[in-house]
Amino acid sequence: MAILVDGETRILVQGITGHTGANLAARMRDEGSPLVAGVSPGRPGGRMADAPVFASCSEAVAVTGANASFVCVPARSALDAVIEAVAAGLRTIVVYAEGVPVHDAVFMSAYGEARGARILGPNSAGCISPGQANLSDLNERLLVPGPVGIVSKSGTLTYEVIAELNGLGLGQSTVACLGGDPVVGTSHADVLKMFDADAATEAVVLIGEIGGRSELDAAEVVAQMRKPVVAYIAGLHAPAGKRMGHAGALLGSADENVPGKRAALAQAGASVVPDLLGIAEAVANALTPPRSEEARRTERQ
Amino acid sequence: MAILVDGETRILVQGITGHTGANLAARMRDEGSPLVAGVSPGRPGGRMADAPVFASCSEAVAVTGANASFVCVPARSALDAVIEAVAAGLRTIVVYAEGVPVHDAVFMSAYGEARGARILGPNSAGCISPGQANLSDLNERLLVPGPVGIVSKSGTLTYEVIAELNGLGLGQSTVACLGGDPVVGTSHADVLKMFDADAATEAVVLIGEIGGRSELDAAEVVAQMRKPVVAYIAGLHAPAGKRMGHAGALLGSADENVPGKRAALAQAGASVVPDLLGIAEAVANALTPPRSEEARRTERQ
Amino acid sequence: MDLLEHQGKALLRRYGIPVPDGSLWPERPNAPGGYVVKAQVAAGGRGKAGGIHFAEDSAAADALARGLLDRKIGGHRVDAILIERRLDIRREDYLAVALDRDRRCLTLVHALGGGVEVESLPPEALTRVPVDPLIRLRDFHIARVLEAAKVEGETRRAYGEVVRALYRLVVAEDATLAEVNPLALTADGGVIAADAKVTLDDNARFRRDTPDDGDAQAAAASTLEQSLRATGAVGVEVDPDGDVVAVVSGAGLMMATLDLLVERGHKVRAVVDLGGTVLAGGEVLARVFAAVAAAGPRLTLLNAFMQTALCDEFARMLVQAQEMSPLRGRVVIRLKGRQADEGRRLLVERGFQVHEDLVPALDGLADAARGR
Amino acid sequence: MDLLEHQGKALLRRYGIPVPDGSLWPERPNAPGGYVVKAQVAAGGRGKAGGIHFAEDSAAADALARGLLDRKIGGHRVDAILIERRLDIRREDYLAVALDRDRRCLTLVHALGGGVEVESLPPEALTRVPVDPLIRLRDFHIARVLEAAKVEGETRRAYGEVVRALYRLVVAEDATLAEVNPLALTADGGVIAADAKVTLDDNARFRRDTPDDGDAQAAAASTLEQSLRATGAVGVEVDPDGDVVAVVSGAGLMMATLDLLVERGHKVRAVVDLGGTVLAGGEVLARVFAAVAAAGPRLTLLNAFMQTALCDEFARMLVQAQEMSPLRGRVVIRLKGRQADEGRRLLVERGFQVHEDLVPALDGLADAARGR
Repeated sequence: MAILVDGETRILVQGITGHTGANLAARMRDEGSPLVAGVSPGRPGGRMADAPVFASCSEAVAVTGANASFVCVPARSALDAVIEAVAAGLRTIVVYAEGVPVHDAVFMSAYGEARGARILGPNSAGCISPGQANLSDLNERLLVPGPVGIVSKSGTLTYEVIAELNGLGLGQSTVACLGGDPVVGTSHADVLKMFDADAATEAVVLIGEIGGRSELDAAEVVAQMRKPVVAYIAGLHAPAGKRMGHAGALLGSADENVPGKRAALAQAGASVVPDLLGIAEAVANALTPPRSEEARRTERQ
Repeated sequence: MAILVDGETRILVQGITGHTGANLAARMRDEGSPLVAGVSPGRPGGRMADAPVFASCSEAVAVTGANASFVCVPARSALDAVIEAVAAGLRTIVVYAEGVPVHDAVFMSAYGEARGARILGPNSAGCISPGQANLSDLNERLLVPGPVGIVSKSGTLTYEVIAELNGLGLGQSTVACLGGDPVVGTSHADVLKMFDADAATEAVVLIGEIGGRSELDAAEVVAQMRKPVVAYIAGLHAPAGKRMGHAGALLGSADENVPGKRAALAQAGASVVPDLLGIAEAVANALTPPRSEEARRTERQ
Repeated sequence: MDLLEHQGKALLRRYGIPVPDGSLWPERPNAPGGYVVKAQVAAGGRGKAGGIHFAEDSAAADALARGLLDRKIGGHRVDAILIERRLDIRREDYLAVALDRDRRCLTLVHALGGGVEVESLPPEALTRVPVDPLIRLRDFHIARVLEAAKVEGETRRAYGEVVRALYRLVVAEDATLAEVNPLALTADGGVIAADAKVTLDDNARFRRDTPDDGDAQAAAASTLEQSLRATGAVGVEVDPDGDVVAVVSGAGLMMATLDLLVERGHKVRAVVDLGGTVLAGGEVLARVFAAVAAAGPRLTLLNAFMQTALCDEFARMLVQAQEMSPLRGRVVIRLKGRQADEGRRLLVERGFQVHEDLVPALDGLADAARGR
Repeated sequence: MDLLEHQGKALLRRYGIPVPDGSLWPERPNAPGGYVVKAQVAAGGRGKAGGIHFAEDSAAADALARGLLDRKIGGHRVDAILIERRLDIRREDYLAVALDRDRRCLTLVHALGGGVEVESLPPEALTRVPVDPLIRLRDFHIARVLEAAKVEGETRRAYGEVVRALYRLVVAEDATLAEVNPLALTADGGVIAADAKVTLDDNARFRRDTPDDGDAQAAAASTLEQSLRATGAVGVEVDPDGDVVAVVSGAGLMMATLDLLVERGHKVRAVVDLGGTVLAGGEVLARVFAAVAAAGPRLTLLNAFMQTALCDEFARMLVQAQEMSPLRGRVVIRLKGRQADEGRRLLVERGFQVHEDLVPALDGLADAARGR
């Protein structure tokens, strides 16, 4: 059934009358994604991308049954927008804005957790279950439905992995982008647990990077998982003390570097690949049952 | 296994160096209840009722594994004490204080809910699973282990019901007192759901009173329950506009009166008794399988 | 504690909410456009009961005020009258910040068309905006009220400030209700609280800097209730013509006992919850007895089922109290709980009618009522 | 943004935290007991690196300050010197309020014995008190620090106020770290911040009333990084001796590309994340190119995999940028994504070496590096 977004998802775009919001809403409509409403406190009424535009999230939820929100407002408005979304009962919330103050990220994460909402971001590209719902800025046409779950901080890096997977005929169940900021609402570990419980996912690709403990915490989950995990950690050669594009990608304490994270994941049983280009093959190997491997060897003899 | 408190419960008394706290702790020790720690920010160190006294809940939890707290501090300190207990990871928290400001009750309820702690009170007599753990001011010697769960606002009224049940040989799984204040952390409905899922409980006594919607919300749960519920609502003849001893027992809107609550519960399938004295017999009837009723009729013939 | 209108408006003003110019009679504001004369009683439906009048000039206002003084409105004696400048009202709304005990949060409540009892409005006419205590009031909550109020421009801004200030008042003053009914939109664009009903939480008295005016509440309580409150027990007057008083060891049991008595045909004068006084000694209990005795019941039922206090000690307190301040009429005692056997023995020795269980005690009371 | 010590202490003082009397040289406080002379650089281990000195009198302090000026301490040039009154320190603690990104909360951090790098302390020497953002700082959080600090009486009260003020500062100023190391307990019972390291969240600049001093940060950034920041792209200098620059269409891909290049034996001068500039037009891209060209790389890899922007439009921008501000040396382009076929065609027409996939592009770069 996929995770985070699926056939039951009904999408609301907060900030739908802004430039980015309008573009994304139009793309959702064109892709056939389940966009049901927009919110624009300043310009309610009317329609955008065929969806009605409301003054508040609670009104949008009451009228349209929206249950997921793509928050597409300026960074300084993100906290209020997310709190409103959580309070209105939206369950999956993507915070697209870059440059959100970290204290705001802290509070929205705590509040979402308290009220049972799942927040991706800030600075998240969103999540997508191809063929079901696209709550992301990824281009759905690039994805193929299939058995591989992907969890990553970054959206752009994910494209590369998706293309490689597609090349080997391996489609995706859900792609979840956590966001590149130091504090984000959802960790790798959270998503791994969801993938492990998801009937549509057979293997998981974990893409990590330097900075923070998200991948180290994820290792503890990997050790408990029934499904194979292929992991890649970016930033082995990142210079110390510099932010690598992501506000969160800053080399910190020793075990938060690439070797530390690789070691923890490998020890937990993940198949750790040294570079981006080996991911798809490692997934293919993980999905090939050892028995048929034997069988093929027998055939070759 | 009982609800709220059971064989796994490890009790902490907050305010153990106060008069009431010291008395209750001594009684817990004498009864063999699982008291493991006390907290007294002003007078840490030493022991009370054989339990070590700590400066903070988190220290007490770290050292003793306490998981339930009896909060026995003055009303004006109750909010901070409960927040500390929740933040320290205590899961079942009884707020014994009377006279807690209602805004404080609102915040502690919200925070407990957000962090997965179950709060009884303010102004709650607590909860007890006889033979397992006593997190209440009820006298354990009066109770007998058995199959009947009791949920009530008041402790004193509960004594009457327990005595009547004991008279018919019907022991108790857990007795939960919600507290007599207008805003309390746990509702009748919450406890009914727990009883319905509890293997040790075969029938439930719901004692309600005028004021508030807790019993009306409970009726919706009763309709979904597999176990029989016997309900009694106090305050049929309470004069309008007067608080009946409990701050929360104030006749409000029309369906919050006794006939409204009785009707809702009866419609949901509860056996509603008109007065206190009929409760035990109704429980006995509910626990007698209809088939053996027939059998007895046959015998009589 | 329910504040009177003029007290509530003084509080609103402190939080920046516009209220009409006004003062307590015999003072008067300057009001060329006429006056409103309002009896200050804590009763609903004051207008219908003749408590609110309009006057064209100050002489008429004075005459109306004089006529109201000492009258009874809704069962309350009028001893203060508020004289206000009359507003040029274009529209009236209902606005309140109220504690929702069941959802455990404060809720903004709004309706178009105020001035009537909010309970009389159909539910769909009300906009209810619950405010999660974890996030407190945010702009989006206010925006929902403003959408419902259909206000624009400067009026929208002023209206929003009233909502914000009313919420702030409720939080800072520990109020359980702050109701403005009606909130007046005046011809000159003002948003003014034309009435105010504020209820403060007595439990939060210790942290409120507003001095408390206990008079209003005391006035609402009957003499029996007042004198019992001084002892630490809680009394509830039920029927002034009743002849039975029930004194009970707990709030829940008190309610249940009242129901049992009425259902058995007794006319109940009052019920009393002893609460913590069961531990406070014979002298305190004697004061409870004195208060009950002053109400002159023909029959008294003492219903105690105690597990925290000891029944034998309580029996000794009862004996002492009965000596210090004897209850007149017949007294039936039900005593059960810890060390109750010894307690009942002590009481029987002193000639009380004592039972262990409730049903025989009720039967004994019925016999006593029939004069047996 | 990391504040310098004297900026941090000015902020602490605003929140009521005691700091030693001090001023920027050549000003001096009145200090009969002697001086501390401290180089103002944003580097750790200043003391060991010779950035902190003690002086008995003002003449000695002046001499030391003059000696420090313009020296390099921990790679930073000293252009400000703080002169403080020397404290009579009885004990030194470590105290900080720090953002814990993984637990998503602020955390109070305390250790007995400050003055050393906190990372060098064993974990059990640290008391960490996480503060749930839903409840913010409460007395019980502070009490846990005070228990760890083992302070009593007036010192306990003053210590508690420092903890409270430091937390307030972090929240109100949107700081991610406020570290006092050491917090000095003086012989006369004072609790004084002897050092201060404050990091402010740049994203919250819009709501901070403290004026921002961007100089410190700019000084830490290299010229290439500075000039790229002005374009909206993000550059990261890797190895000053490197001869390859990678320009990439996203932060994650930039990191991964750097790893691929280094693992294949390239010496990388810098990597650049184009970020939003891929949508900003040829002129902006030309400015990115100009900044890269100024760094004089022998080889440039342009790695773009784009799904939001269109590859053919991006190709046109590239062509325009290359005309306006040509990249010197060899350029290898990888272009994939929406309308990439057309994009690659346009670039090939202009003579660029273009690939669709990353592996051939990397091979092409390797060939170019070998001069093929």
